[in-house]
Amino acid sequence: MFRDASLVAGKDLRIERRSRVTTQQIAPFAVLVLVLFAFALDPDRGVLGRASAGLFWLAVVFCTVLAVQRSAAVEVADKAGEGMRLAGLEPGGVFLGKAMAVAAQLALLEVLLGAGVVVLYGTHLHDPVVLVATAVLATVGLACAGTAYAAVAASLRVGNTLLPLLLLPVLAPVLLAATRAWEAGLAGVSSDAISWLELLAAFAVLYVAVGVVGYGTLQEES
Amino acid sequence: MFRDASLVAGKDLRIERRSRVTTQQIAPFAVLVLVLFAFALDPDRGVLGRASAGLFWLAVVFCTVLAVQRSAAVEVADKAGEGMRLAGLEPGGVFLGKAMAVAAQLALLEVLLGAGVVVLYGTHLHDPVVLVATAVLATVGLACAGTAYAAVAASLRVGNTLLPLLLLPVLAPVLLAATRAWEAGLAGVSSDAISWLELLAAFAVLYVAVGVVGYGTLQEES
Amino acid sequence: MKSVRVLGALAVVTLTGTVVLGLGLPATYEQRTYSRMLALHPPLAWTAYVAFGVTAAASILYLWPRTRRARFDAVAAASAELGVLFTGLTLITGSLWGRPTWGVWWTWDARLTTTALMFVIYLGYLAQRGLADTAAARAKRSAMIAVMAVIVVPINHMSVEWWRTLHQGRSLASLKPGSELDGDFIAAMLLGFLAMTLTYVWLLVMRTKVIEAEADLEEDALADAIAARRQEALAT
Amino acid sequence: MEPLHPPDHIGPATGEPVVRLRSVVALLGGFPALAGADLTVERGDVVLLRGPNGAGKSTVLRVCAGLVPVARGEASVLGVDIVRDRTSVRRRVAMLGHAGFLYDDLTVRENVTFAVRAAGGDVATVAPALERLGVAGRLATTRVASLSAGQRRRTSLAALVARGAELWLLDEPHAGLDEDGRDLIDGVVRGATAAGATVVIASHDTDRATALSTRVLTVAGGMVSAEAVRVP
Amino acid sequence: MEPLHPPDHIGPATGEPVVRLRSVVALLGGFPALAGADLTVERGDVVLLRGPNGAGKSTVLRVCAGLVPVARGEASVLGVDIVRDRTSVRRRVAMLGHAGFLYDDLTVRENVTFAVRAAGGDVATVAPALERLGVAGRLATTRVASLSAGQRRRTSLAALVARGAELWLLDEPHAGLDEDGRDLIDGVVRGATAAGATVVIASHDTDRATALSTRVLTVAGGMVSAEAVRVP
Ligand code: HEM
Ligand SMILES: Nc1ncnc2c1ncn2[C@@H]1O[C@H](COP(=O)(O)OP(=O)(O)OP(=O)(O)O)[C@@H](O)[C@H]1O
Ligand SMILES: Nc1ncnc2c1ncn2[C@@H]1O[C@H](COP(=O)(O)OP(=O)(O)OP(=O)(O)O)[C@@H](O)[C@H]1O
Ligand SMILES: [Mg+2]
Ligand SMILES: [Mg+2]
Repeated sequence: MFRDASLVAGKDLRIERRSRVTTQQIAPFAVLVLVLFAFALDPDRGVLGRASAGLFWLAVVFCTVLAVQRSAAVEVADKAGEGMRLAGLEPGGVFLGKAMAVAAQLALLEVLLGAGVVVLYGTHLHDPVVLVATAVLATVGLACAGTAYAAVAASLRVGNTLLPLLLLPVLAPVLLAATRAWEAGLAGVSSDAISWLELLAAFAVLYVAVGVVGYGTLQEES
Repeated sequence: MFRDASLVAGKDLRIERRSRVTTQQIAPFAVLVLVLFAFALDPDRGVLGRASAGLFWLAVVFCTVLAVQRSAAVEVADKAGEGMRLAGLEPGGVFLGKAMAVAAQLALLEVLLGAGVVVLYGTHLHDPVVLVATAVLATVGLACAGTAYAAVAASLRVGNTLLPLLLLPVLAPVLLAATRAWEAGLAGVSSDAISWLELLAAFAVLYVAVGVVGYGTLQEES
Repeated sequence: MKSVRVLGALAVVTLTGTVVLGLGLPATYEQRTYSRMLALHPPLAWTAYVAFGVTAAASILYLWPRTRRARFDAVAAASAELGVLFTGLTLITGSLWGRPTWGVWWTWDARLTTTALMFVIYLGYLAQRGLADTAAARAKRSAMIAVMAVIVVPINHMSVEWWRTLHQGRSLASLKPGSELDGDFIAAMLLGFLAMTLTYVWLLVMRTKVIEAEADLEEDALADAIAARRQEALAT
Repeated sequence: MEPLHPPDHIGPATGEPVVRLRSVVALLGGFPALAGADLTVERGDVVLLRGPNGAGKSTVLRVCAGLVPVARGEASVLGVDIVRDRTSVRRRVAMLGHAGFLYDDLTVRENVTFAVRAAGGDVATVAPALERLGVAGRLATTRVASLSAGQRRRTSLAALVARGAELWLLDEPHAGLDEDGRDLIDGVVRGATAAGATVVIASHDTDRATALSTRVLTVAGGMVSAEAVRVP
Repeated sequence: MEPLHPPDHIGPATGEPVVRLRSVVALLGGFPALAGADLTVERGDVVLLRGPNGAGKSTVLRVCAGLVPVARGEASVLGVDIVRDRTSVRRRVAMLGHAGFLYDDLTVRENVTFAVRAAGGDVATVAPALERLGVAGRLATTRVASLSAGQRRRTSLAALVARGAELWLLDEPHAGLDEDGRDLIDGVVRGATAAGATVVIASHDTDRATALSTRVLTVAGGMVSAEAVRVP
């Protein structure tokens, strides 16, 4: 399964490198989102300062949506995804691979956004340990939930389910936990972060598990 | 030209009705965005209340990106857009038609988001006249700028994800003006809104004009 | 060619002049020596405006079928690159100035934000120019984008009026005898503007030549490609 | 093979040709898909373009339809100089590409109706066209996404038949169609020429296409060369 | 037309058949694309499925590849009951569909390499396959997005040739290929059978395909019926 995963991840990342979507398009978009937030919430630094954790993660979530859309579109064109199924790749592996590729791109974007938050919102990144731990766990959660969501959205073309309605909000808890954990980290009270980190870890495990087990079904329905 | 426009608009709206992308993917996304904002900016209603205008329009802008991406994707599949060019439809008409279809969807989403803002952020929609006027002008501006840029993005291999980069900076001024106008409206000082409405009107006219004139060029190079 | 060298010389002279005059500026009470930025920062910003204006103009000339020349596309591209450069310098000098005066490197002031926006928009313009495509296609598409993008300039210029802001108002526009800016500040600012503009024009001319040279190289490459393609016929 | 001499010296030169390409170069992503192509098609001709994969057949058709810009050389279609203006000729041309120009989410009838109305045609022609291409009845109300390969192809053809044109550009019209589908194509082509239209076909199904055509040209290495003349 | 009697009474019944469909019903979006199809393919057979557009040929192949679930009836491929488990058989089957399963942003070589590694094949087989299908050289490093229709098809075939399989399902393999491309297909099929594989072809290019095949069956109205037996 992990062989398949690395194979698929490698393929997706190569496609991304080829089309330079992440570096040339999503990344500037990410920075832009920060700017727009700053716009939307008055130039009153008070808000920006307090909200910076939340805004950071919101930006990440929006990038997730874009990255995942792209990752799904790649498989729809010329039925490439069907080709992978025909090759007999393990669905779990395919899921992991695509999620890993998305996660890799998100990680890159988070570094960028982190820098952006520091420069634009004047946030000080206290307690890097907590922040990084949060980032890792949250990224896994987002990438997996997103990849699963993409599969559903793809299969939506055929059977008109209302699944997205149920599935999209799974991102919300991750966002909440990540935000709270970062707020704790930024405020320097790492102890508060622990419980949130545990929650994030739980989500990550859950979504990985659900994805690995359920992706086959989602795939076959499309 | 207007014959072509209504023809294309009808076609696009019918496709949306069929595929239910707006109702089943974008609408949930829109609501999610509001919810996420509520999460991200800790449930201290003060912030939410003050920022609600900005958040509303930010959500609208993100929906615009999605709606416009979809509207472009429809023409890419099976080279349908090429078919329209072969039919000799007036580019200006095609532009207006697609923009109208997007605007219609945005209007629908704005109603939804408006309700969301009231429910989630406890905003009171004072001075409906200003709010509606703003919404109308802003929607036209967003839809036109979006459609024009979608044509640009479609003409590049990396289509969809380049769109945000090109699109959002141009949308940002509209976002700003709309936000300020709504803030004025919500605050009940309609007089302040006037200048913003003028600005919005200017944007709308500009983007419509540029689109109608330039769409042919954009289309041809795809 | 000679004229270009003259241009370059003039640019250098005026630049040095600006520096001298700028350093010569008296240290004002509230700003101390930082007020000398006045000789640098506004001129940079205005030159950026000029550059983007030129890009838009050249683009319109390209789009108009009668006046369509490959050169206008080259000019548009070169001018946009320089505009981004000058905008970047504006941002840098601005925040260097902001640190001592406002106590922050950056703040969500309208002027600052719209400038940043201007920067991003034209980065986007250059990014899409980078994508592989046939010359004509790239030229037309870019021209369209340039025409649409240029509206950010007036927005930026008016932003200080439209939004209450920390940033200086449009003092020159509202300049009258005995206004708060005193004589040699204005002189320095104007000389600086002249210097920047000359530098800009000089760089523009040279950069345009380079871009056109690159285009010629592409032409030669095409000739070879055509020959190779014809060979395929013999193969079958 | 090298082009002997421009094919127009061979074909019957009666008045202004419908298609006239002179050493046309067309670039696709920088690659010279056409490297100096010469082609002359007279009114009423049925020209077959044959040649190896990647020779440039589709590109020739797409240039004639005004979809691909001409980088060098002269080109005129139906008397319009497509180097200067490649849009105004399109409404008079009916093109069947490798792609079908169909909207997956619309039904067969909706797709054909849209195509006809877009081309400014008369909607009354839709029903007969669907009938003729065997996509009436159940299929007429089926989403195109759920058609079989051949049924998709038939739908695209129905759109062309319904709108009609002065110049028909058919890129591998026989591909994916069953026997009577191919007979249908032949019927459509004959009908078109009978109505005074001109047809250019790119096809690998040489036997059928040759039987159909008045002239056979070979495309190779981005060039067109005369090969045989068949008196109809 | 009505199925006379299940084709397996005709074909040489040697041991466990490779494909065995018994009154299979397959639904596509609620529509019975297969309405009780019977098909038996013995090891080493080259079976040609012919029939009108929309008859169900592609669906038969997709069912055999485990892409379409069997709604009713019995079905086993390579000894695996695909009604229960339709995934495990896939790795042993090579399918060429109407779509090519290619990634536009990857080059020809990258696409083929990925396909081979995904199927657990040996990467050393890639280069020869590209060579054999004439997509080596310049094309090997060209993005698939910019290939011609036939070149795309050749790339998809190269992937299959490189990975190999016990059962080949070819949906209109000849479509879009030039003369020597079609000869290539014939070579591929002969090679496969020589290596002890079994082949099922759906095609409208009947002359060629018939010459190639040991049995010709007709698909119509979602049913398969025996038509002729050809002694190889
Ligand atoms: C990153 C921070 C800054 C940015 C992006 C910025 C940007 C600009 C721009 C775009 C202009 C041209 C205005 C126009 O005429 O349209 C300008 C002009 C000017 N800036 Fe800044 N600026 C920044 C910081 C500052 C600071 C800190 C000061 C001094 C306290 C300052 C003083 C001025 C002055 C005096 C002008 C000339 C205004 C006029 O006479 O029209 N700027 N700046
Ligand atoms: N963007 C591109 N970059 C490089 N080469 C390209 C690009 N686009 C097309 N080509 C090449 O140009 C040629 C296109 O030819 P065309 O599609 O007209 O072939 P064709 O004669 O229709 O072939 P087929 O019979 O396979 O349809 C092909 O050789 C293809 O490889
Ligand atoms: N979602 C669907 N809803 C309704 N009908 C469908 C759907 N999907 C497929 N069909 C029908 O099922 C049949 C599919 O047949 P299939 O694709 O196997 O045809 P085929 O024999 O391959 O035809 P061709 O020769 O054109 O490829 C077609 O008649 C098609 O109209
Ligand atoms: Mg072709
Ligand atoms: Mg089929």
